[in-house]
Parts: sequence; structure tokens; C-alpha cells
Amino acid sequence: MQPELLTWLIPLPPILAFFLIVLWANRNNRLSHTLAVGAMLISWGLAMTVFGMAITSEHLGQHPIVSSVPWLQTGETYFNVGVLIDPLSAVTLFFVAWTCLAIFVYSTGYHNFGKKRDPEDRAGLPPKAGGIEPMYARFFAFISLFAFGMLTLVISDNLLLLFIGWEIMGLCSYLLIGFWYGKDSAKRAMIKAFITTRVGDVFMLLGLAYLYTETGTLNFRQILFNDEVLHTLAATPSVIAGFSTAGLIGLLLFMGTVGKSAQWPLHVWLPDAMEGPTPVSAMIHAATMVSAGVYLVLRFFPLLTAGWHEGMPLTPTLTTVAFIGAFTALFAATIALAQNDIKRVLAYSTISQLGYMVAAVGIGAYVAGAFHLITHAFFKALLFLGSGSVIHGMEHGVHASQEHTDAQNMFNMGGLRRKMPRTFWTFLIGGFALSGFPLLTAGFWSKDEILADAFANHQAVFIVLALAAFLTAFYTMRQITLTFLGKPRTPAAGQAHESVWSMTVPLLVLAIFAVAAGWIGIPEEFPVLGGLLPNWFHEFVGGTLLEHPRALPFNAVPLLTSVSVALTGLLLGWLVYRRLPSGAADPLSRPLGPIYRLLQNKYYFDELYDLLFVRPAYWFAETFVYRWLDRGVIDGVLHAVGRTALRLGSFLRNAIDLPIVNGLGDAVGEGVKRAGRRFRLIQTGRVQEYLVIGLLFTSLLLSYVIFFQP
Amino acid sequence: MIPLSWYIIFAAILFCVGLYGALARRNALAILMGIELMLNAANVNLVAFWRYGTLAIRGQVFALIVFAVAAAEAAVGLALIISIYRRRTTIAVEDIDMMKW
Amino acid sequence: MPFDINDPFVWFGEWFRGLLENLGLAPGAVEFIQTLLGAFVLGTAALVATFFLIWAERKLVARIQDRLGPNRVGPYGIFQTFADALKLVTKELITPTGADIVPYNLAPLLAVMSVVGVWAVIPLAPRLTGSDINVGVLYAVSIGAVGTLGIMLAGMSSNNKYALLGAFRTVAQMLSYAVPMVLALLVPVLLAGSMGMVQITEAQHAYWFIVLTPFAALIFFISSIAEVGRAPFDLLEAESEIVAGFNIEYSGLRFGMFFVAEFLHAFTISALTATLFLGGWQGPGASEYPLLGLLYFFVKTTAVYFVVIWIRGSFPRVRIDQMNSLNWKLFTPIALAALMFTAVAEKMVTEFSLNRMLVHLGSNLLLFAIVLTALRSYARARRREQEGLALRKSNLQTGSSQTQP
Amino acid sequence: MTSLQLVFLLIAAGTVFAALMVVLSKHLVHAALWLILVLAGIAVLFVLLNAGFLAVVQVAVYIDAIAILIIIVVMLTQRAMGPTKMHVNRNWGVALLTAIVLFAGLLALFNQMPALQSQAPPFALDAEILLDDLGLSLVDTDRYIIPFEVASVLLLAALIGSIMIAWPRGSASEEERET
Repeated sequence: MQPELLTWLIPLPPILAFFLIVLWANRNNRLSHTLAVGAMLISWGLAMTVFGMAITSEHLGQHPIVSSVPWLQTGETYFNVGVLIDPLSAVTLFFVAWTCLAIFVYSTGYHNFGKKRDPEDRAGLPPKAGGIEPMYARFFAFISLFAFGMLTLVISDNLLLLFIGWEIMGLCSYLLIGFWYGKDSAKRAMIKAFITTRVGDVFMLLGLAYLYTETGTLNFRQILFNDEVLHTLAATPSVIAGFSTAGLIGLLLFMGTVGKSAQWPLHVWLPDAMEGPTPVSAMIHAATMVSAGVYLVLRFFPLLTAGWHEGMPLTPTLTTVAFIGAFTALFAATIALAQNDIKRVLAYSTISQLGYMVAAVGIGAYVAGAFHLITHAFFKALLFLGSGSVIHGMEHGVHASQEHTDAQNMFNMGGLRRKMPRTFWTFLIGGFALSGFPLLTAGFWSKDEILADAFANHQAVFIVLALAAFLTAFYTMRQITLTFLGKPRTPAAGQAHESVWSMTVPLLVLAIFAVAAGWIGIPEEFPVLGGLLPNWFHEFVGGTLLEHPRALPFNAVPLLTSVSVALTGLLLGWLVYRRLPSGAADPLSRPLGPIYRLLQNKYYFDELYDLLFVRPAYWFAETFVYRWLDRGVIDGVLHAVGRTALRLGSFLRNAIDLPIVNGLGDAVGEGVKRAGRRFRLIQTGRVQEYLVIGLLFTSLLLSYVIFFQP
Repeated sequence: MIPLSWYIIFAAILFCVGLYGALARRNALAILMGIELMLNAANVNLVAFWRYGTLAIRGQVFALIVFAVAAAEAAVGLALIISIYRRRTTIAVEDIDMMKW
Repeated sequence: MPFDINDPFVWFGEWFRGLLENLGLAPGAVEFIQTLLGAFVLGTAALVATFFLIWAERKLVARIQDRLGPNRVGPYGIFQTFADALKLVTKELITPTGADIVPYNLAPLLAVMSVVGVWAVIPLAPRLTGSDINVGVLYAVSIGAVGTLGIMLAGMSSNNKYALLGAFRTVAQMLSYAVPMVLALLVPVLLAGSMGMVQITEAQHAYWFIVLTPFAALIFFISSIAEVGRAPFDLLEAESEIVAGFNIEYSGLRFGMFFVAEFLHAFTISALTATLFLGGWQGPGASEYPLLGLLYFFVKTTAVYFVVIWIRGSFPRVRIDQMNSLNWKLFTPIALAALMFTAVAEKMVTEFSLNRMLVHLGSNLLLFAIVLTALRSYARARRREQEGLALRKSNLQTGSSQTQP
Repeated sequence: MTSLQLVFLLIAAGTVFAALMVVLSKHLVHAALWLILVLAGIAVLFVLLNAGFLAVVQVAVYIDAIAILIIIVVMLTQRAMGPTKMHVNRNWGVALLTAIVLFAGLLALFNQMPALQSQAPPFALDAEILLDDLGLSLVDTDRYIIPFEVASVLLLAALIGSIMIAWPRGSASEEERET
């Protein structure tokens, strides 16, 4: 079977599963989840075969696996749509397939498959006492639709198909965040998520349109892979001064990424997205959806860096990207410090890590960004699934202890190490990978690459990223110690117990990847380990660009700083939160004081946006459009017209119709009647009188005719 | 010789007398007689014009036709009067006003 | 102007005019007197002749009825009529109360006037006629009709229901019989091509019209008898009828006038028949010697008069409805048919120049045959109907005695 | 004043007087008789106008037929209309006025028309030829045959009409009387 055909088939099974479940199998839970997981398994298999073929073929960059079909008729020409597997998409396909499969399997356990339905559970609310999720089939339908969206995005060969996948994922995130639509917060969260991503998507669409008008095609190969198009785009000034066309298009597309990957201005939706079930958070907010944003930026790296070479001062677009990336990384990391909810901390850490990747792209470190994307997907999915199993265990504990404690607040946990050993160890590995524990974890290798690049090119970015790395290490250790180490701070924590196998197996798999994924990208000049394994990742992924990016000369300073930052962060995190008694406040709150409260309230961005956008929008809709415009102007006009018409009509009727027209009619009738009454007298019935009258008139006539005629 | 105007005047007199008879008399028969007089006046006129005026033979022809018409009119008139007399036992014209409004 | 045997009347006329002119009268006056005298002579002659007519009729009818008739007064009762006249003249003229004076007295005058008036147009001899007006025939008819008016007035004004009824019936009869008479009269007019009596008589020089159209002559003769109200059609003042018809209330000379009018009318119609159908004064040598013409005329008239009396003596009286139906159903259609046949025949004669007498006679005979067959079929139908009626009546009686099978 | 004019005046005066009597006489019978007199007068006038045929026709048609018919009908309806009743209706004044106005109008009309002033009869005529000409003209297709035929149809219609109207059987009054 040729690879092109297989690639076409990759996204198909999930969408089939989605329709089957929705239309046919939504009654039967077992059938629906087997359908969903089976479909994911098939597409995983296909993905792996295609990945294998991609790796084995040499110079995948030059002649990637590509096939396209004419789809829309634009005038004489056709708009082609097709699939493209080049090094970048191959690698992304790899990690997407793996993470989705893990999450599919994990969610069967998460939704307590096999347990009876709890009568009190109502559809739209999370099951209280561990009963099976009432809307079990619905969940699987949505996540298979989501998988279909992600897979089409990854394998698509043009921006439009990518955009379609992008939008389907947006829809699925909306549906899945609001899965438990009974909860008010979930409802608000799903709308917030949808709207904010939508803002980003609008700019992306503008960029898409602008690109299409400029180049006349949206196909990646035709734009990004041939030189003179890039040159013309870079050369021609764009609509907005200071930006070249390429720069502006790049920026607009980047705005899409900001929306999707929750970068600084549009990051507010991601923390709230935690309302959804944990596998959803894991899938959407760790592995796939957010990474799609970064994938877009990586895909359009040539466009962004059109007219810029290594070592030149950053173009305005690149500076903005770099700035947003770096700032988001630091900003999110600081907020993560003050979060109590286990999933919120992870959400902010995702935002900061994405900021890392964006910053990497911003400073031109293409391979480093891609590498960090892959590794991050694995260990972040692991962390999220781990937190899911922790929450699951805590709920079990709450149920058992009959107490009313928040299952997600870290300060109610503690000492789960002994209760949930598998989850603890896998969570520990994920955490160390996140904080970049030297040499062992994949996170260290990818982050180190980025730091090295940053050090080489931009010192400012390097400093910010290093600080962010330190904070990441700190809050990760804070999280681990609070949840797992020490003594259980609440009875519920005491009662918690390990999750079922279907949940923990995916954790183990992901843990393996969290460690192994780093080894494929060890730079050659690395002091000890450099030469052992070839820097395969650099070779392979670099091929997607036109001219292969040069490997950096080794420099000790970034390496030392990353190692030291990681270790000190971990150590401090452990020291501060080691013996925290139950019910005690966060030790950081006293030294930071007002700053801590600021961090806890996420720099009041929600309130700010609420103030800036939501309330004005309401005001605009409510008062301006509704009360003033609709009721005031339009209704006013209509009423005025109605009244005038009424008045005109009544005037016409009373002043003209009744008196004149009717009057005339009646007058004629009356006149005829009166004349009739008078003339009646002539009809006496006497023949002679008729004769007399006849004669009189004839004689008059005659006399006139005779005497008066000229 | 007798001038034409004499005949005309005589006919006019006869005609007007007949007219008065037709208009004034109460008896249907008297009206009929009045009409006969008028017709005869017309006849005299016709023949006079035939004799004096420019009417060639036409005068006589139409006189004959007037005779026919007079006869027909008298016949039908009398028949009507008889039938009315049978139904209403009166031929006073005032009473025969069934056609009144 | 010397006396000329073959033209005595003209000579006499001339002589008389010369006499008057000598008296120095204006020509118009002479003309007037002459016509006046002529009319006077003719009128009195007619009236005087009536006396003999009455006598002759009474004698003849008596002979027919196998009795002698008036023979006391004068030889062969010749002066009987004068005696009757004397009687009537001496009788008292009674006027019924309530009678309408003017019409009552006018009626007898009109009756006599209408009869005498006819003689004005009858040509007695080649150049001896009252007045030769070109509408002679029509004049005769209309003057006759005036008689009807007289009778009407008599009946109406004598303030007597029976008189009124009798008058109505007489007028009805006279009016209805006038129709066939006039139509039959038109036949000779057609043949002669003119309505003037003189022209008609002259036209009969070659053939008498009775020869050409006997059927029309017969119709004319019978309907004129009915017109007079004599013989078979005289039921109006017949003895067994309602009193004496319209002249009940009349007595004395007025009655005498009616009486004279009736008899003279009979003689007049026979004169008319003679002039129209028997050629009037036509006869061998009549044109040379007018007197001979006069003789021929009187012979023919008396002959026809004799036939009238003959009919009166021999025919039974006709009932009123039979009379009417006879007139309307038989005479009028035949008269019309005769007129049409004659017109067609006349046209054929002039077109194909056939022998006049043969054609006309043929058409008349043809008409006669048609009428006969029609009458025979009608009679047979009536007889069958009568038998049917009789049969039903008879088996009705037998039927009642037998029980139906 | 020639004798003829004298005769004419006499006859005309007589006729007019008779006509007046027809109109004014109380007894209907007398009116009928005066009518007959008028007709006779007019017949004489026709003779004066050398229209002999018309005179005779006048006598035959009018006096014998129409006048008698009128008299008969007068007799029939005598009972109802006794002489006592008013013989002239309400607005006889208006009738008189109309008649007079009409007469005046006619006179005025005559004065205006020049043709009427002719004194002498234009042509001497021969009675015979005239009668033939009249007869021929009546049946001559391009002269007056149409009026002649129409008149005959009219007479037929009148005949049938009057019979139908006066038919005794079936008429309501008969039944009334019988029932």
C-alpha cells in the first residue's frame, strides 16, 4: 500500500466512530467505547506505519509523501486539497497518535466503565459517588471527533484544510469543556474558551485570506518550499507600514496561535478550561490542541523568517513573537506559583512551556522549538493524567470519609505517596521532565537546546527563559510535595487509593516516553554523551526547511545555568513545602504578601477583560443596540410610521371619504329618489294626459326647429 | 279656383278639433272618434298637397295607406274597448288607469 | 240637331241644352240643371218601377205557390201595389217614446237613398248612363253599404231591444256577405281592366263575362241576394223570427220606404248582375240603336229578377249559423280562388295569346271541380261521423240490456 | 268668389261644424252620427280635389266599415255611459289650450312656408290615367310596393289582433258571468 493512501486513511476511523456512536450506538456504553478506542487504535496503527515509512525514506524533506485532489473550482483553476508528510508532520503525527491513544484508554477507566449507573447522577453533572458517567457514549463521540480534527490538521498539505481541522478542534474543545453542562462554571468556561480562541482564529483567517490573495495558493510546498515566492513576499511592503507582506501574514497567523495556544493576551481561557473532565484537559490542554498552535508557527517558520538569516537583527514580526513567547513563559510561571488547584497549576505550566516554544521560534531556534514541542506533549499529558488519577482517588476518599472537601485542592491532599504508588512515581518522572532534571529527563534536553539558542542570539530572552525555568522547577516540586509527600492533611487524603489499571497503564507508557524522547536529540558536542547517539532529531526535522539549519557550537554557560536552575528550583520547592500542617496557609503568602494575592487572582486579567470587553459588549448589546437602537430608533420609526399611517387613514376617511365620496353617492341616490317621487305624479294612468304632455313637447320641439333655426 | 291654403287651414282646424276631442273627452270611444278626425284631416292634407303641391302620386298612395292604418287602428281600438268594457264594465278613460304607478 | 234614331238620347240632351241656353242661363247653370233633371227622372223612374216589381213578385210567388195572387184591384191585380201604397201613406206615423228622433227619421231615407243611388252608375244604353265615373263598381258597393248604415240607425234609434237585435243581425249578415260580393265583383273589373261600369259593359262586347267566369257570377249573384236579405237568406224579418226585425217601430210611409227600398234593392242587384256578367245593354245591333240596347238591358235585368223571385219561392230558409258558415267557409275562399284563377288565366292569355274564352272557362271549370271534390270529401267525413254517433247510441241501448261479455 | 269656392266654403263649414259637434255632443250616438257626416263631407272634398277614387274609398271604408263599427260598439257600451255623466275630463282646459296653441303654431308655420301660397292647381289631370297610375304605383317594385305590402301585413295583424282581444269564449268576463 502506498504511503499516500494510508495517510489519507489516518483521520477516517475517528470520524466514522463519531457518527456511528452518535447515530447508532449511543445507547450502549460498551459498544460506543469499543468503537471509539478501536477506531483510535486503527488510526494509531496507520500513523505508526506511515511514520515508519517516512523515517526510512531518505531526504523526506525534498520529496515528502504528498498527494492531492482537486476540490473547489475557483474559476478555471481548481483548489487542490491533499495530504503532506514531511519530517515536521511525521514527528507531530507520532506524538499525537501516541497521546490520543493513551488518553482514549485512560478515559474508559476515568469514567468508571463497568460500574453501575448511580441513580442520583444526573446527565450534565460529574458522577458523585463513582458511578458510570451518565453521558458516557457522548464523551467518546466528542473525543473521537476531536481526534479526527487533530489528525486532519497534522496531515493536511494546505492552510485551508489545516484551518478546518483547527476549527473542528475548537468546536470539540467547546463541547468537551462544557461536557458537564450542569455546572454553571463549566458553561461559562466553554463559552469563554470558544470566544477567546475565536478572536485568534479571526486574525488567522485574515492572514489566510491575505496569503491567498498575495500568492494565489495555500499549499505549503508551493509557498514555504520555493524560494522566490518567499523572497517576493519578504520584499513587498505590506499594508501596515514597517511590516513586509510575509511579516504581516506571519504575524496574523501567529495571532491565531496566540489564541489557540493561550499565549499572553488570550491565555485566560485555558485555566478555566479545567472545568472539563481530566482526559479532556490532558488531550486538549496538554498534548494536542495547544500544540497545534505551535505546529502552525513551526510550519510557517520560513514565512516568519523570510528575509532574515541567523545572526541578523530580528525582524519586527520575530521580535513580537519572541517577546510574547518569553513574556508568557515568565508571566504564566509566576501565576502557577500561587495556584492551589492541582489542574490549574498544570494549566499555567502548559502556558509557560508553550511560551518557551514560541520564544524559541521567535529567536529562530526552529529545531529546538519542535523538539521541545514533542517532549512537552509527552510529559505534560502524563502529568495531567496523573493529576486525574489523583483527583479520582481523592474523590473516592471524600466519598469514603463522608466529609465535604474539595477533591482538587492540593492543600487537602498530602501523603498520597503510600496510597497511590504507581501514580506517584509516574507523576514524579513527569514533574522532573517538566522542570528539566538534568540528563535523565527529555525536558532537560529540549529546554537546554532552547536556552543554548537563546544564549547564542539574544541575551535578554535567555535571562527571562532561565528565570521562568527556575520558577517552573519550583512550582513543580511544590505540587509534588504538597500532593504526595508528607502526611495526609485531610481524612479524605487518608482514605484515597490507587486507580484502576486502565488508568495507570497509559501513565506508565507516557512516563517511558517522557524519558526516552530526549535521547533522540542530544547534540554532538555535548561533553560526555554527545557522541553516543546521533543527533537524529536535528538531522531529520531540519530537512523540512529549505536550507538545513546549522548546529550550534557547544557552549558551557547555558548548560550550567539550566542544570543549576533546575536543581535549586526543585530543592527550594521541596524545602518550603516539606512539613506543611493541614489547614495551614501557603508559606509563600506571607513573604510575598500583596503579590501573592495578585498572583492568586491571575493578575486580575479576567476582571480586566471582563471590564474591557465583556461588560462593554453587554452594555453595547443591552443598552446601545437593544434599548437605544432597536427599541428607540427602529421601533420608534415603525411606531411613528404606524401612527402617521393611522392618522392619515383616519383623516382620509373622515375628511374625504365619508363626507365627499359617500356624500356624493348618497346625494345622487337621494336626488334620484326625490326626482322619482316628483316625476311619479306624471304617471296618472290617464291616456289623455300623456297625449297632452307628448303634444306639448313635440310642439315645443317643432317650434324650436322651425322658428329658432337660422 | 280654391287655393291650397284653404285646404290646409281646413285640415288644420279639423285636426285641432280632433285633437281636442281626443284629449278632452272622457269616453274611450269619443277619443277614438277624435283620432279618426285627426287621421281624416291628415288625409285631406295629403290629397290637397297631391293636387296642389309637389307630391306627385305619392299623396294618393299615402292617403290610401292612411286609410288602411285608420281601419286597422279602429278595429284594434274597438276590440280593446270591448274587452276593457267586458272586464271593467266601464270605458271612462279615467277609470282605465291600471297602468298608474 | 236633327233627330237621329241611332242616337236619340244625345239628340234629346242637345235639344234640351239649346232650350235652356236660349233662356240665357250661364253654361255652368245649364249643366247643373241638366244633371239635376236627369237624376230626378232616373230616381222617380226607379221608384215607379218598384210598384210593378212588387206586383210582379207577388203574382209570381203566388203562381209558384199554386195560388192566384192579387187579382182584385185592376186587371190582374195590377193596381194592388198602389192600393197598399195608399194605405201606408194614410197610416199615422207613430214615433216610439225615447226614440232618437234624428236617426229614427234619417234611417228610411238612407235605405232608399242607398238603393236609388246605385242606378246612377248603371249604363242603361250605349250612351245613356247616369254618370260615367271611372270607379263605378266601387261607388255601387259603397252606396249599397250606406243602406247597411240606414238599417243600423233604424235598429239603434227605435229604442226597442228587439229592433236593436234585429238590426245587429241584419248588419252582421250584410257586412259579412259584402266581402264575397266585392271579391266576386272584382273578377269582371279584372277582365275589363277598369272599374267603370261603361268600360265593363263595352268589354263584354265579344263574350259576356258569365261565359268567361260563370263560377264568379254565381258567387256574386248568391251573395248579393244574401246582401239584400231576401229569399233563402231573409230569416231576419221572417215571420217566425223575432217580430219584424229592425223596422218594428216604423209605421206608415216610413215603413213603406223600407218596403220599397227592399224590393228596389233586389231589382238593383239583378241590374248589376246583368251589367257585370250578362253584358248590360250588349246585344246584336245595340251599339247602332241605343234604344235597342235599352231594351236588351231591361230584358236581361227582368230575367235575373225572375230568377231571384224563383229562388225566393223555391228555396227553404237558411239558419243563421249555416248562413254565416256558408259565407265564411265557402263563398269567401271560392271568391278569392276565383279572383286568383282569373288573374292567372288573364296573364296566360296575354302571355301565350291563347283563346281567351277557353282558358277562362277551363280555369273556372277546374275551380268548380276542386270545390266539388272538397265538398264531397267533407260531406263523406260528416256522414261517417254521424253514423259513428248513431252506432254508438244504438249499441249503447243494446249494450245496456245485454251484460258485457 | 267662384261657385266652386262657394261650394268648398259651404262644405268645409258644414264639416267643421259637424266635427265640433262630434267633439262636443253629449250623446255618444249623436257624436257617431256627426262623425259620419264629417266623413261624408271629407268625401265630397276629395271629389272637389278631383280624387274621385279616394272619395269613393272614403265612403266605402270609413262610413260603411269604421263608422258602423263605432256605432255598434257605442250601442254595446251604451248602458255603462249614460248621457248624464260629465263627458269632458278634468283638464279639458289644458287640452283646449294645447289644441289652440297647436293650431296657432300650424298657422304660423303655413305663413312661413312659401310653397303653400300657390293659388291654382298646377295640372289638369285625366281621372282615368290617374287611377291607372295610382294602381300601378302601388304594385310597382321601385315605387310604393313596400308600403303597400306593409299596410296589408298591418291589416292582417289588426284583424287577428282584434279577433283575439274580443274573443268571447275564454275571456275572463265570460267565465265571471257564468260562474
